[in-house]
This record gives sequence, structure tokens and C-alpha cells, in this order.
Amino acid sequence: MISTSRWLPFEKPLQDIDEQIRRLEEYTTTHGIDRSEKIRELREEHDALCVQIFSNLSAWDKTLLARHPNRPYTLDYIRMIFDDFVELHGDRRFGDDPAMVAGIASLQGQTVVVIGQQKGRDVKERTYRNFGSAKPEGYRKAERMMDIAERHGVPLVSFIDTPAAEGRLDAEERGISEAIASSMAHLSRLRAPVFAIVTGEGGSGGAIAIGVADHVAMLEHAIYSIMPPEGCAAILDTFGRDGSRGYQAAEALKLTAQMNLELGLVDEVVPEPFGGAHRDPLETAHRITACLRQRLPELQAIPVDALVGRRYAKFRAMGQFTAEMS
Amino acid sequence: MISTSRWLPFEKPLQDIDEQIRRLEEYTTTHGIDRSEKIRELREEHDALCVQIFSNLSAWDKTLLARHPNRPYTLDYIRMIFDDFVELHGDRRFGDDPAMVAGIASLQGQTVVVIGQQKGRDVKERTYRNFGSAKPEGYRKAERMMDIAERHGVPLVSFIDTPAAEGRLDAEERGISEAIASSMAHLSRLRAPVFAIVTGEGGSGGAIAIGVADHVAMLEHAIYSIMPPEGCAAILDTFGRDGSRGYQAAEALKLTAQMNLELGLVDEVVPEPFGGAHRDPLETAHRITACLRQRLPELQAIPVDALVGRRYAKFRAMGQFTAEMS
Amino acid sequence: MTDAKRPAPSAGDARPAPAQMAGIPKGLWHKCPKCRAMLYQKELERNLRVCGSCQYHFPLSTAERIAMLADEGAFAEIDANLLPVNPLGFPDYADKLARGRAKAGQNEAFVYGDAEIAGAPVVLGVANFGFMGGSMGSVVGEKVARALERGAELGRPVVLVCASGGARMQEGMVSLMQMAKTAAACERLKAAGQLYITILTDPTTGGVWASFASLGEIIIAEPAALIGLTGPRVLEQNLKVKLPPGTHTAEFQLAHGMVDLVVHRRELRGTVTRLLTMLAPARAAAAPAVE
Amino acid sequence: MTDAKRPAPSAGDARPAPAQMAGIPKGLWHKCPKCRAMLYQKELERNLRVCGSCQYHFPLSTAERIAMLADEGAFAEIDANLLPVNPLGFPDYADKLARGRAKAGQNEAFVYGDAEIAGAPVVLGVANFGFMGGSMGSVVGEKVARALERGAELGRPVVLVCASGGARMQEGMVSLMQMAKTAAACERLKAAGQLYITILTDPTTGGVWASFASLGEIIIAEPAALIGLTGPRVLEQNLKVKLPPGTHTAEFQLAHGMVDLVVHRRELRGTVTRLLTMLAPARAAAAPAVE
Ligand SMILES: [Zn+2]
Ligand SMILES: [Zn+2]
Repeated sequence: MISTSRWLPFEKPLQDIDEQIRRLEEYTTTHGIDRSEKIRELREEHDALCVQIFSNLSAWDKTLLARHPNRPYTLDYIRMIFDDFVELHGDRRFGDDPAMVAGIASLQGQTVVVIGQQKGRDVKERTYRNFGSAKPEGYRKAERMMDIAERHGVPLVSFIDTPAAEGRLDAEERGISEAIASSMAHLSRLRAPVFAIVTGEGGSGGAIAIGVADHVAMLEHAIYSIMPPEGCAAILDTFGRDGSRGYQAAEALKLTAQMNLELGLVDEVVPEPFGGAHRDPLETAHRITACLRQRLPELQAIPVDALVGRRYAKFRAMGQFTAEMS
Repeated sequence: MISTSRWLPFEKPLQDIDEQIRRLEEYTTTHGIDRSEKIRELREEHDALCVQIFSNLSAWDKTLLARHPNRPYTLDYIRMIFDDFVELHGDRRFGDDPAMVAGIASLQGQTVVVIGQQKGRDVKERTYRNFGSAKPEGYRKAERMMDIAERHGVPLVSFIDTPAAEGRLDAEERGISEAIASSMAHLSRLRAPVFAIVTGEGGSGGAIAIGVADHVAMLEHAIYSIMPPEGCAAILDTFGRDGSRGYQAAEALKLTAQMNLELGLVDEVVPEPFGGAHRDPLETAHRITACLRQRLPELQAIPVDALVGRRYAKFRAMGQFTAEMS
Repeated sequence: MTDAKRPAPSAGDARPAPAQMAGIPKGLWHKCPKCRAMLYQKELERNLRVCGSCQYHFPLSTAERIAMLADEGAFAEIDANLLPVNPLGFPDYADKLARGRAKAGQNEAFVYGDAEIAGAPVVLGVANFGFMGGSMGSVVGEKVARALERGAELGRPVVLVCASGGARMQEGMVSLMQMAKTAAACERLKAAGQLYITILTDPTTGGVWASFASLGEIIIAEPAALIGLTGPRVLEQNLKVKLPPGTHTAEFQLAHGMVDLVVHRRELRGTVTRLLTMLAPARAAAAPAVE
Repeated sequence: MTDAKRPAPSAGDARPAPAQMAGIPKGLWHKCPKCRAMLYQKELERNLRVCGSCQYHFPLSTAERIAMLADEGAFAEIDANLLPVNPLGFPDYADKLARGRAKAGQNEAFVYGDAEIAGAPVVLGVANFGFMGGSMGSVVGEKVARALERGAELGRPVVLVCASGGARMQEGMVSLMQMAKTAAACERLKAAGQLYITILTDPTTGGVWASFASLGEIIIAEPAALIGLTGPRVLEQNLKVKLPPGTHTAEFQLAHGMVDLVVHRRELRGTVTRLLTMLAPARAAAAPAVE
């Protein structure tokens, strides 16, 4: 599986204990003196501290966690969750976007159509996957998958993990805005159950483009944000237009799973294992599987007309305002 | 209007008489001697010869005529036929193709959506219009118009005039084949009346892509051909793989309006005025208008389900074969 | 996603600030920000606020835009009383709203209502860039969705004049969800077979362009309007690149197939009228009489 | 539109001609046209006619293709007795048909029927490039349309193996109309919610690629297969240009988003089976029993 080689700032105390354990184990091996009692104690201390730290993460901590390079990515989840997966390619218009993966998968005998942004882990794959920022052809590939789901009456499962849609010139030239808008519009009327889960960074219009779902779940430490908090801090005078105050913007933007649930923008928070998804990808995948196994039958039980109406009503109701008495 | 400045080989006798008339008129002007009697005679001779020539055109003559640079093009017809026309642009994917024009038009109060290939008359416009060879974005713009026609329940009117779809590398890269196939497929199920007319060169898949219509008309001297006859002659050993034997291939391909009608591939031949469309564009436009005024109400009277079924059945029945007794 | 650092074409209510040069009576003369020509106020108004020398399209106030598009006296605003709240308790948001309200003289960045254009009943909506950069928060999203739904329900075309720096940051994801909400409402209007025209004015960017604005059945842009997901200045700053001139303009989007028409302001009402005449002819007459 | 000048990979029945080198028993050895390796007949057959050294995919005969895809003995041909006529009275056409028939050992360039793939009932069609370059005339168009309609009517997926130089010139516009006819039939199948897989083999060009082949819901290509509207040789000849290497291949089309998968022949049946298992599961059981 994926090793936890990188430590986030708030994990420092855990890193220290890990280091002590490592040294004691080494000592045991090289000197033949049994320090297992001490190691056990340290492990307990580590676990208690881990629980404490991870139940008190700030919005900024979660932002860092959601972007953790060892956090599982969409293709990792696909491999762990589904019995079979045939990846499909291309938008039939211009190209195939490696930042958006798509295909047909089987969940314990239940066929689903899968879409999702894909980040890269090493430098080469990061570039290849454009850091998970999809281009118009990515969203148009996703739309093609929506048609397949509708045609065959199988659920669409969407994995959201992107800093934002690609906004550079070549994406602009091919209509990135139209692609995002069209994808949302398409999902809003799709005659098939739609399940979405924000697994990491749910960033901006690029995330919501594939997030107009009947059921939107979020992993416990994922974020769902209008824009990266550093960017927000850099452009608002509220934060002195100072990008280094992203931790304040993260707080203000209420971008955590818990806050998004409270605001009624997502439907469910899926707890991550002890210490975050990157510490136990397989267990995380099991929890997503369990969520899917519960939610898909619920959605499939709803007649499709009602389902589409319900989806419309759900997003239609989002937003807070008041009416002035005239 | 458009002047008849270019003469085709089979028009040589007409050109000669015209030249005589011109010289006599000049003589009249410069010498003050009345030669109007002679001119009148020559004019009669010219007209009789014109009728004779144009009622005995070979398939090759018609090929040349269909490509005549003074023949009216789609935008000429649009200007002459419709009271109003708002040209619309773009495929919302990649670009706007000047070789395919599209828009909303009014035919004496009846709204229609118009699509059609557009050739260019002078060198600059020919290049701009890519000689009437549309690229994927042209066909995708046409498909966007199909959606508009369907949404508003108004007829689609298609003007066909193209040597072929563009097959060069950039068109291939953006899926010219998919664009042609998708356009045909879209038309085959379009829930709106579809009228098409081959006005000049109806060449290859690029023509039929916008030709899957409830009523397909052809101008008297237009051609509708699987490929340019020169090209056919150049690749078939039947013609010694000799491109200069295009006149033979033209005959063999039965590409004239009359033959296409006989083969059941088009529904109507619209007669051109005396001497061909390029000699009287306005009268040609009037005849197309009359055809539209007759056919559109007929198509609109058919319930849309029946119309789509009828269209499917029409194209489904095309093809000739036999069944061997077993 | 937005181009928030882009200086607003106007500091105040989306009209150009009056020229304040010595010796020139305040309010009578305006300097064209593009060609620097001095333009006499009355002349500028006669020209629909287009510079006579370089054709620069000045921003219009909501009232000017409505007067330019709708028949005289034929606009009846709906839901003017919808007010923004502060769903995230975002610092400074209340102040900014108060300032926006004072500057723009309206409750939010978007106004809509019933209107007639050359006698054809429509639902007309107009965005105001002068109110917090025309950003789309809950109220803007709600009004846009209501305008689209009203068109679908009453069988009327919807014409939306867009101008926006993007989503409203201070409402966070609540703001972003307005993209989904308005996009879904566009589909309702289209499914009802009603014409949907969006008019893109300078600037139309971010979440507005990436939702209801780019879903127009027919998209018209004003000349030289800035249109794009991310504005060129933000791209140049973030990516340390220099973009070729003319990117992210109305003309660029036309060339790339994203808008149908770039129309000079003097022909805008005429073009909209022609489209309405052709694509909403019988429906106008058949629409149920309401209010 | 077609790439008719392109030399057929085989002169005869879409199988490679047996190696006829001195000293080598006729029929036992084949020379790989790509890497020139000498391949032993039995070995080649075990490898599904793929060169073991360079992975060149040799053309398959119709029988070989059916054997490779369908369950053993589970293919029942339909409409084998449809015969071409000469609708235009085109010179030489009758001769060419007779030659094609003799060479390919079948009545036309396309065969279809009911089949099972890993137990799943499907309609399976296979084109034969060896019969007049796999060109689509009336019979091919009719059979393709019938195959698609059969899938729609009986509720079965349709799998079509494509190979074609384009439309059949000798049937002129009658041939070209098969594009419209088959494209329309594809829509019927899709509207019926049935899976439609096209498998593009070397070469799939012209009117076939520009109609039913590119309308596959899922499009699979064999490695290095030539795929395109106009083949690169024709383009280079006509336009006097030199194309970059690798254009118009399966891999090129994958990169440009036009095909879903490029699949090695040894994984082809497996991939199709997985897709059938996932996208036609209940339907297979629920399909009415016919014949
Ligand atoms: Zn100026
Ligand atoms: Zn080899």
C-alpha cells in the first residue's frame, strides 16, 4: 500500500514518537536487549495522541491533509473498491484527458459508471495528470459517461479530487467554462442515480462540475471549497491580500466536511480511519464501499422521474437569503 | 446580381453568339447604324441553342455546372429566399467553421433554422471558406442548430454544396468522421421537420452528413456523388486509374439530379431557370422558395412521431440487393 | 477562478466616474478609458454610452441597461426585496454588502422582472458589476433561477444580461452551489422549449460564465468584453506567463466557437428583437396573462 | 474519401498469403510484413495471428474472427443469402463482385448472426477486407442495419468488427446512403438501451468509419490499425504533403479521444466479455428466446 513518508506540521508530535519507536526497534535488533515494553507504551501514546490531534484539526490542517501526497487518489479507490473496472477514454471531440478518469466498474455484481479527477503521485505522473485539473475534454469525457449510465440505467459514481478546473489558455480556447456548465446541467437532468464523494480536494467549479449528485458524501478530512484558501487570502482585503494567511481564509470559508454537512451542501460525512485516509487506504476504501452499498440501493429504489425531481429540488434549495418586508 | 463571366466548354456556341451580339451592339453605338434586327435574330438563336444545350447536358457537363464559380452559394440563397436571417456561430467546443453557415431565418413569417456549406467566390473567400469543405466544428455547429430546431419545433432547412468534408490532419485530429456520423445520426432522430436541397456539389459523406432529411430536393443541374468523378476515375482500374477520364466516371456514377431521383435517393428535382442557376440566381431562389412553401407545410402537418418514423423508413429502404434462394 | 484583481471599469455604480478635470464642469464630460477621447455627456448618452471615436462600450447601470433593451415602462421588477445574509459568518461581509448596496443603489448584484421587448413578453435579468463585482452569491443565484423558472412556467423567453467577476467568495461553497442551481434551471427552461438568450458584457468571468451565462441557447457578447473562466491578468500573475493580446475577449470567444454573435450596442436591441420575433412568435401570444 | 490505393494487407481472403520462399514448405511459414520475422504457421495460429516478435496483428478471416470472439459453435449466421446487384449498371462491377466472392468465399464483405460471447447472447457482425476492400455497398449496409435492429428488437448487445476501405464506389450514391441508414440504425439500438461495441481492425476508413463504426458506444481498436476518414497515403498524394509518422493509427485516435481502448488481440475477447458482463447483465437473461 502507500507509505506515510511525509509529515504534515500538525503531525510533528506523532513523527517524534515514531522516530523514538524506530530507534528502540533498531536498538533491540542491534543490541539484543528487549525494549518491547517501552515500545508498547510509546505506541499507545502515539495512538492516543493521534486520536487527539485528528479530532481537533483546524480547517487549514484539513486543507493540508486533503492534499496529502500519500492520500489515496481516484484510481487507487477504484482499484480497491470495485471487482472489475474497464477504463474508457476520450471525449470523441478532441482528446483524452488524464486528469479525468472514467469507465465501467462492478461493485460486487452491481454495475456502475465511474468518473473522477485523478492526481499524480510522482513528478512525472503529476505532470501527466495535470495535478488533477481537468480540461474541457475531461469534462466532455465525463459527459459521455453520463450518457452511458443513463442509457443502461446504472448509477453514476463520481470521485471528486481536484484543486480546480484547468483555466489556462488552451483550456479557455476549448471552452472550459462551457464544459463545466454543461457537465452540471447534464447531471441535473440525468435519468440515472448519481452518487458523488469528495475524497480529497473539492476545489471550485471544477469539483462541482461532477458533483451535482443525488447523494454527495465527503471523506472526513476532505475539503470542499470555492477556491484554495491561499488564493482567497491573496485576493481579499479581509486577509490583507496576503496569501500566507490562507489558514485564516480556510477557517472563514468553512471548507471542511463537517461545515459543508452543517450548511446542507453535502449529505454525509464518511469517517476516515485512525490518522487519516493515507494511513490506511484499504480501510478508507472499505468505508466508501460500505457507503456505496448503502446509498446506491436507496437511490435505485426511487423511480427515476422522482429522482431527477428530487435532485433538482435539492440543489434548487441551496443558498441563504432573507426577504425584506416592503 | 452575379455576372456570367466564365464559360464552360459546352457553352462555347453560346459564347460565340454572345460575342457577335456584343460586337454588333458596339458597332451600333460607335457607327450609329441600327443592327437591332440582326441582334434580335442572334438573341433568338442564342436562346434556342441554350435550351437545346441545357436539355442535353452530360453528367460531366453537369459536374462542371454544379461547380460553376458564378453559381449562387448558400449565403446567396439565404439572402434571396428569407425575409430575415440571424447568422449564429460556433460549436461551443473548439471554433467557428466558415465552411458551414447556420442561423435562424424567416420565410414569409415562418421561422426555420438554416444550415449549409458555404463556398467562396474570390480567392480570399475561397480560402476563408475552405472551398466549402467543413471541419468537425462545422458539423458540430450544425448539430447545435438541430437542437434549436427541435427545441422550438421549427423546421430545419439544409443547403448542401460541398466537394467533400475536410479530411486533412487537423480535421482528422478533431474527429471529422465522428462529426459526420453524429450529424447523420442526430438528423435521423430529430423531432422537427427536416428539408434539404442539394444546390451545387453534393459531395460524399460531407454532403450526406446534413442530408438526412424528410424531403430532399436537388436543383436541376446539381450533382450528388459518392466522390468527385475525377477522383473516382483516378482510383478505379475501370477507368485505367486515369483522373482525366472523370467524364466517364461521372456518367457511370449517375450523379445527376435526374438519376438520383430515379434511384429514389432524392425526392424532387427543382428546375433551374433557362441556362442554369448562375444565369438567373433570383429566379432560382424563387423556385426554391416555392418548393419550401409547398413542402414545409406538408411536413409540418405530419405528427412528429410519424415524421421521425417516416424519415427512418425512407433511408432504411435505400439500397438494392437480392436474396439467393437457398 | 475569478479575476478579482482586475480593476473594475467603474469604481461606483457601474457607470464611469465623471471626468473631474480642471475647468470641465463635473459630470458633463467623460474621458474614454480606451482612446482617451473627451466625450460630452449628452453625446455619450445618445450613443448608448459607446465612445464615438473608438467604440469602447462603457458599462451601463441597471436602469440604463433596462431602458436600452426593454420597451419604455414595460419592466416590472420582481423579488427586489431579496436580501443577502452571511451564511458563513464571513468577516467583513456585512460591511461589504452595505457598501455595495449604497454604491449600486440596489439590494443585490442582479435585478430581474417581467418585461416586453418590441412587444414580446420576456423575463429580463440584468447583472450589476458595480455591486461587489457582480459576484454570484445566494441572492443572485436565487434570482437567476427564479427568472429561468418563471420563463419555463409562463412560457416566456428569458434574456439575461451578464456581468460578473465570478462567485461570491464570502459565501464560500454556498455561493458555488449557485452554479449548479442556475445550470439546472437553464435546463428547465430549455426543456420547456423557451428561448434563452444571454448577453455577455464586460466582464463576464468565473462561476457566472461557467454556469448560466455559457448555457445560453444563443449567446451574444458586447464588443471587446472580457469573457473567460480566469481573467488574463490573474493567469499572467499566477503562471508568470505573458498571454498574447486579445485573449479572453468577446472576439476571441467568437473565434473559438463559444459565443454566437458579437453585437455593437446600437444593434443589440434590434438583434434580440429579431431573435424573439423568430423564436418566440406564437408563444408570446399564447402565454397566459399574469399580473 | 477512401484510401483505395493503400495495398491490401493481403491479396486474397484477408489472410496473409503463405510464404512462398524457396525451400520453405508452402503454407507452413509466414513472413511478418512489419518486422520480417519468419513465423511458423502453428505458432502464429496459437498467437491468434499476432507476430510474436513485433506484435503485428495479421488480418483474420471471418471464420477466424468469429472463432476468436464467439463461444465455440455459438455463431449462427443470418442473411447469408443476400446478394449485391448492380444498381447503377457500373462497368466491371459484376466481374469484381464475382472475383471478391471467389476470393473471400462468402457472398459479401460482411457477415452477421446470433452469437454468444462467454455465454452472453449478442448479435455479432464481422467485416471482411478481402472482399472488395471491405467496402460498404447495399448488402453490407443492409446487413449492418439488420444486425443493429435485431439487437434493438431482441434486447441484445451488438458487437461489430469493422474493416473497410470505405464506401463501395460502384454503387455510387446508393452506397453512400448506407452511411445514413446504418447511422440511423445505431440510434435505434442506443435508444433501446443496448450496448453497442465496435471493434476497429486494420484498416477502418472512409464511409464505414464515418458512420456506424464511429458511433460505437464503446469503441475498441486493435493495435496499429489504420483508422481515419482519408488514409494518410491518399492525403500525402493529393495534398503533396508529408504527414508525421503515426497519424491515422489506433493509438493516434486514442490520443485524440476518438476510441476508448486499444486492446491487444489476446485480450480482446476478455475485454468484450467484461463489458458485456457489466453492461448487459440482466438483459441477457431477460431476452426473449428466439430461434
Ligand atoms: Zn474611445
Ligand atoms: Zn513482426
